[in-house]
Amino acid sequence: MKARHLLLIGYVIFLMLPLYWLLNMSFKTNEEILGAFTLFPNEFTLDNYRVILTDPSWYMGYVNSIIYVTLNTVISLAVALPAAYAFSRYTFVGDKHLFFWLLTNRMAPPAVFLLPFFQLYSSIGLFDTHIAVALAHCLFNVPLSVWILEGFMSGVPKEIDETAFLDGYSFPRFFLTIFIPLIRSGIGVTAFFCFMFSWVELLLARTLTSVNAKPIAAIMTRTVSASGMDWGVLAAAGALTIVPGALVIWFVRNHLAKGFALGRV
Amino acid sequence: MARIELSRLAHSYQRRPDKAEDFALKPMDHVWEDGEAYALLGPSGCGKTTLLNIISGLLRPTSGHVLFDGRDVTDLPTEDRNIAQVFQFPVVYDTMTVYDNLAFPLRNRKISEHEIQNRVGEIAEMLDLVFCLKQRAGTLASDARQKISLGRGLVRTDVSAILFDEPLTVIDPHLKNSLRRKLEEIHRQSKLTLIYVTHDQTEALTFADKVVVMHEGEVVQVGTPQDLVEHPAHTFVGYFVGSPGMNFLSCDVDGNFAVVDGQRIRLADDTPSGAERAGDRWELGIRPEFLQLVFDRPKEGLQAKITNIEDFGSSKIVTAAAAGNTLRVRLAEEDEVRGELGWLVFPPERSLLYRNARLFREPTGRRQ
Amino acid sequence: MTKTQNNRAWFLVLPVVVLVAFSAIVPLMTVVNYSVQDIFDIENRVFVGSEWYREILLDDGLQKALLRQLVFSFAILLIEIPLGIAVALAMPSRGRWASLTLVVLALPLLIPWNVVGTIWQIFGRADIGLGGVLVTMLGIDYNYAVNPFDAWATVLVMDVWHWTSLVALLCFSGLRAIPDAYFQAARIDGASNWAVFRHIQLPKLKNVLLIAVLLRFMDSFMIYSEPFVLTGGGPGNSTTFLSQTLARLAVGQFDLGPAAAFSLIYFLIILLFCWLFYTTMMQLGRGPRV
Amino acid sequence: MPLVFDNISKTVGGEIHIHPTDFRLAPGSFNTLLGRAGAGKTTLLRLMAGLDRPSGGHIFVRDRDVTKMPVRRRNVAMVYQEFVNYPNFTVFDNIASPLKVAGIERREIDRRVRKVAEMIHLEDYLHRLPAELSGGQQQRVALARALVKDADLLLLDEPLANLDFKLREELRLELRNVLTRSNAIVVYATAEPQEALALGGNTIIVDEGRVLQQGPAAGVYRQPGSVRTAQLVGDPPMNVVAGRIANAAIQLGEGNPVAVPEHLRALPEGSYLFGVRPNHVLMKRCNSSDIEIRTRVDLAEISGSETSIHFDHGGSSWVSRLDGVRPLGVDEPISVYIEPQRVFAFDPRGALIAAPDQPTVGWST
Repeated sequence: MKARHLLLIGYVIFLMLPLYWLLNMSFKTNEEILGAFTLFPNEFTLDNYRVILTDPSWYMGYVNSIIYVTLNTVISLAVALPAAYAFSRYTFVGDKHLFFWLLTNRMAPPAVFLLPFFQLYSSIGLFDTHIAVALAHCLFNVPLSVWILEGFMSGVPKEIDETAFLDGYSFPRFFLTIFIPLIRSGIGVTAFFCFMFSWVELLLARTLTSVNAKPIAAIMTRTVSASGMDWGVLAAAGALTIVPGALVIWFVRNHLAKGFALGRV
Repeated sequence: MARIELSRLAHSYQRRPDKAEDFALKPMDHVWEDGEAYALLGPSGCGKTTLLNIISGLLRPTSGHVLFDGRDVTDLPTEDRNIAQVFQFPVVYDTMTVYDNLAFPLRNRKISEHEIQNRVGEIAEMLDLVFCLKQRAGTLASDARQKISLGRGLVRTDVSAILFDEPLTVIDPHLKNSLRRKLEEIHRQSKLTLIYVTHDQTEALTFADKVVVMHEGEVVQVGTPQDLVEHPAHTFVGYFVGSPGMNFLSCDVDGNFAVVDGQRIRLADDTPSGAERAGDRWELGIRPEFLQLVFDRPKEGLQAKITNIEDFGSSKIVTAAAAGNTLRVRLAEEDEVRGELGWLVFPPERSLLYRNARLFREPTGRRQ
Repeated sequence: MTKTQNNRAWFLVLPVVVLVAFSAIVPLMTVVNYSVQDIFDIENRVFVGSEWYREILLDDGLQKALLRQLVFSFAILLIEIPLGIAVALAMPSRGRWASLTLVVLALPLLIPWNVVGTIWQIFGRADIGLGGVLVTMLGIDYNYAVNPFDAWATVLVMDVWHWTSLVALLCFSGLRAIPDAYFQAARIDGASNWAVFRHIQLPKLKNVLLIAVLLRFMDSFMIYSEPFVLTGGGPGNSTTFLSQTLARLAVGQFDLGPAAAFSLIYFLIILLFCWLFYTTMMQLGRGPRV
Repeated sequence: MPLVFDNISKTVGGEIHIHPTDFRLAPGSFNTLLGRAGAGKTTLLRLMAGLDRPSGGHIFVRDRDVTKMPVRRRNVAMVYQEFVNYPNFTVFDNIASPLKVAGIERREIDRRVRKVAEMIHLEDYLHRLPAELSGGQQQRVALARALVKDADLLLLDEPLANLDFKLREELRLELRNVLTRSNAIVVYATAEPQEALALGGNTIIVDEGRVLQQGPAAGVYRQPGSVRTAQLVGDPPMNVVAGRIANAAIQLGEGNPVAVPEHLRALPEGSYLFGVRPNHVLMKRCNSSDIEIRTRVDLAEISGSETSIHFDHGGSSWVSRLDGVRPLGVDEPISVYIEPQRVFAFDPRGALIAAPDQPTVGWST
């Protein structure tokens, strides 16, 4: 068993080193970063974080990102839940093709949609709004949500639906009071995936926003090209973007494995 | 071939078991003779699967020892105990052909390909698998796959025992009998020790020479199917084996008679005329198929009011109330129920006396 | 799960169809529309048929970018799939350690793609980056900003760091679904660890491996942010992949026709490869239920 | 308020699951659907409940055509083979669910739930979750929920099939008392002939999507309309073999010809299919006129109270049902004897011609 643990520990170290280096940077002044190569910050400073948390042009980035990510997650779930139920319980004309078409959307490169999204959202006056990014991210989050939820829903026996209808439940009442609570873990995992893929995306988010809804990811890439880059602040900004992700993982950690197999296992 | 012995074996799933209920397996001593076919029979949750996993080595017992032919194997892992196991659902390597499945244990033991060939051929012949040796195991029906799983144990020459964990549960009903017949043939030819776990009494009694009945973590009887039916050593065995189960009436004891509500009922001659100890619970047990129902007043019998008749076509089960107890009698197809009142007659040699749920008999050498 | 035939189910599916149509079909139609026209401005456009397509396919720069992308994606698959399986096999399957490893492994997947680029941008510098320092200590003169191969290798290592966890977690959940009886039977048959892997774990992993290969291929084929932040596509064009080329064409020089044609070709290539992966892996025996 | 099936049929994907059939279930009657797995029992139940729509024909309840009515508005209750309960509700809420949906007043719900819970011995489990209960208890919860709403139609789809052997025996008795007391039409589907016979009531024999025969259980057992019904209604099934009546003698398969018994004398000479119940195939000769068959033991199936000796006769597998424990070895040579007056006669196509005269069933409660 020795080799097994060695590989795992080696891999975890490989994962943690760059993150440690980012954190290490975020607590150093710019001078120290460029000056000496130190494994641990000599003059430990929280200035970088203070800069980000006080300057609206920085922290608004986080706020905007969280807004459109949450919007996207809510929309994706609201739309995917009934559809996944239909795929899980019924066969209907064109269901196979529709399911496959949804998957092909997941395969569509965001770059392909840069141009049309830009024009579409500008033409309907949605450019630089949170809803624009949320809707754009539905391109890949909705298919994924349908796929995961359908997997979880197929775990619930059809006889439970029938027993509810026999008891006199109407479909909406059954769906809300009985069915949704039964797939709570599925909804949690789907929310995790929607959050994940929407929070990390840069291309669409940057293209569809300019000022009001500019995400943190876009703000960070802009400062990169400015001369005299302040590494410390950049590192701090990067570190802060990991916090929401870590929180979400912690909440869904027990259902993570099942979710990763897209509910299939 | 192995003589499996359990000495003061006990097991609990809790870290610090103290009360009796904490024990999934209460302390027991037991011997499985070499070459015998045993059934481990009991309701779900009685500890039979725990016992099987301890014998196979998947579970380490909290206390006590497991010996194979006198050698203590308690700490030996499963692979070194030379046992084979057939699981509840067929476990086969789907991507391999049937031949490779059967050859797999031998190849792992680095046995020459030539010897593997005739060994596998021999077993395939025995299990009627010759026709599908070249097919992928995953494509076969569940009964064929269960035979493959059995075959992987039989091909090995060093196997000491084969353990079966309710193997016929997923097999379709009409295929069950052919598999049962195959198991019986295997037992006759292979002289291996076989231990077969099941909750189904027909399965147990059909398969085994000796049936080990378990109840709440305890072995309550070890005996031939005949023993279990005619001399159940514990009221649970009387109830569990046979359908419907044995009737029990609480009673007092007077010499060679059981007294039920004032009625004296003669008992089997080998019932010891032990003095009644106060505080003991005495019960009279008789099977519905041995109990007789007559409609003209017999010399000795219990008056009974008939409450229900279930007509099974080939036989009838009559439920009657007598002296505050509910009893059931099995009547043949031709017997008639003439009227609502009748008398229950207890043939002495079939009326068994139980003290605190254990059969009270002249000790015949086997302590139950 | 026997499903009942019921076309009224379309009402349940309608919201998804409308939303995804709005965010996929409408834009795709505009792309197709542009790809066959020469557009000066909104008023006058000229139908040019397949001219842009021919131009794109013959464009030497784009062919090189496609080649770089294919080499990159296949390198990704060759490294990340086996490594992911190995890590999944090494992970503890039950108890507290299992969920802790899960969280640690899932962390890189939650970092915004540009921040991944920034992390490696810092980490890989020979002067102020821990990684750069370690590599130079090994005697390799390494500078991803100048040396094309170093840049390409760094982007590769970065992607392995970023995405292998996804493969590991998929395989982990696949392994956990294998009933214990299979491992007990293998132990009783005296199977070696390799035999257990080859005959029990691998066949049972086929379904999740297909998902892993498809996801990893798609995402690596569309990679944009990480190399863009790390090397800006340089030095030269060594790390300029298809997405970046398209983005430069579509948003940068603003000539709509070629950009639209390129977009469609790009999308079709991905569909083709995904279909190839799907059918080949299905041939290896029972495929997953789609 | 009878339930009437008028020319009901069901085809799924071109495959006929239920051939056009009519039958009528009397109000408050207790019916059992007996048939092998896959015979169409579940499909019939689902059609009665309205969970599936028939491909043809109409269903009437209280002379009203309910074919198109959604299951929600039909007053039907069903118990599945798998113990189906709402996993996230307590036992009390599970049982109360149909009443709550019907908007019945809280105190009334409480009263009715407790009444049914007592009847099914669930009174001290009301605040548990189904997952904490044993299989038998979970099925009781499902049954309680079906009973509490006093539906017009109460359907049970092999409710005991997934339970332990002994538990099944006990629950069957309990079920019988509970179900016969309810004034709904009860339809109890089972694959076990013993269960159909034990529960009694109107037995409907179902085979490959067709209703073969209908009538009181013991009656169908004694007067099976065809070979198929005879095999379905007995456990183990009736033994059948080709044979003929010639020059005043009857010969069953490989058995020796004997004098034609009284109840078959009227039959013309010719070839027939003869049937013998397993418990009429004996191991000892009763009198000289018995038919004797020499054969070998295929398997001795011991069930505790009885032993079924399987053997080959004329190419088909026959069974002799004996009392007690008879551990005969595999392939042991044996002779079995049949009293001619126990023989059923069927025409070559399988329709019943003559059945042995019936011993009186006796005084029924």
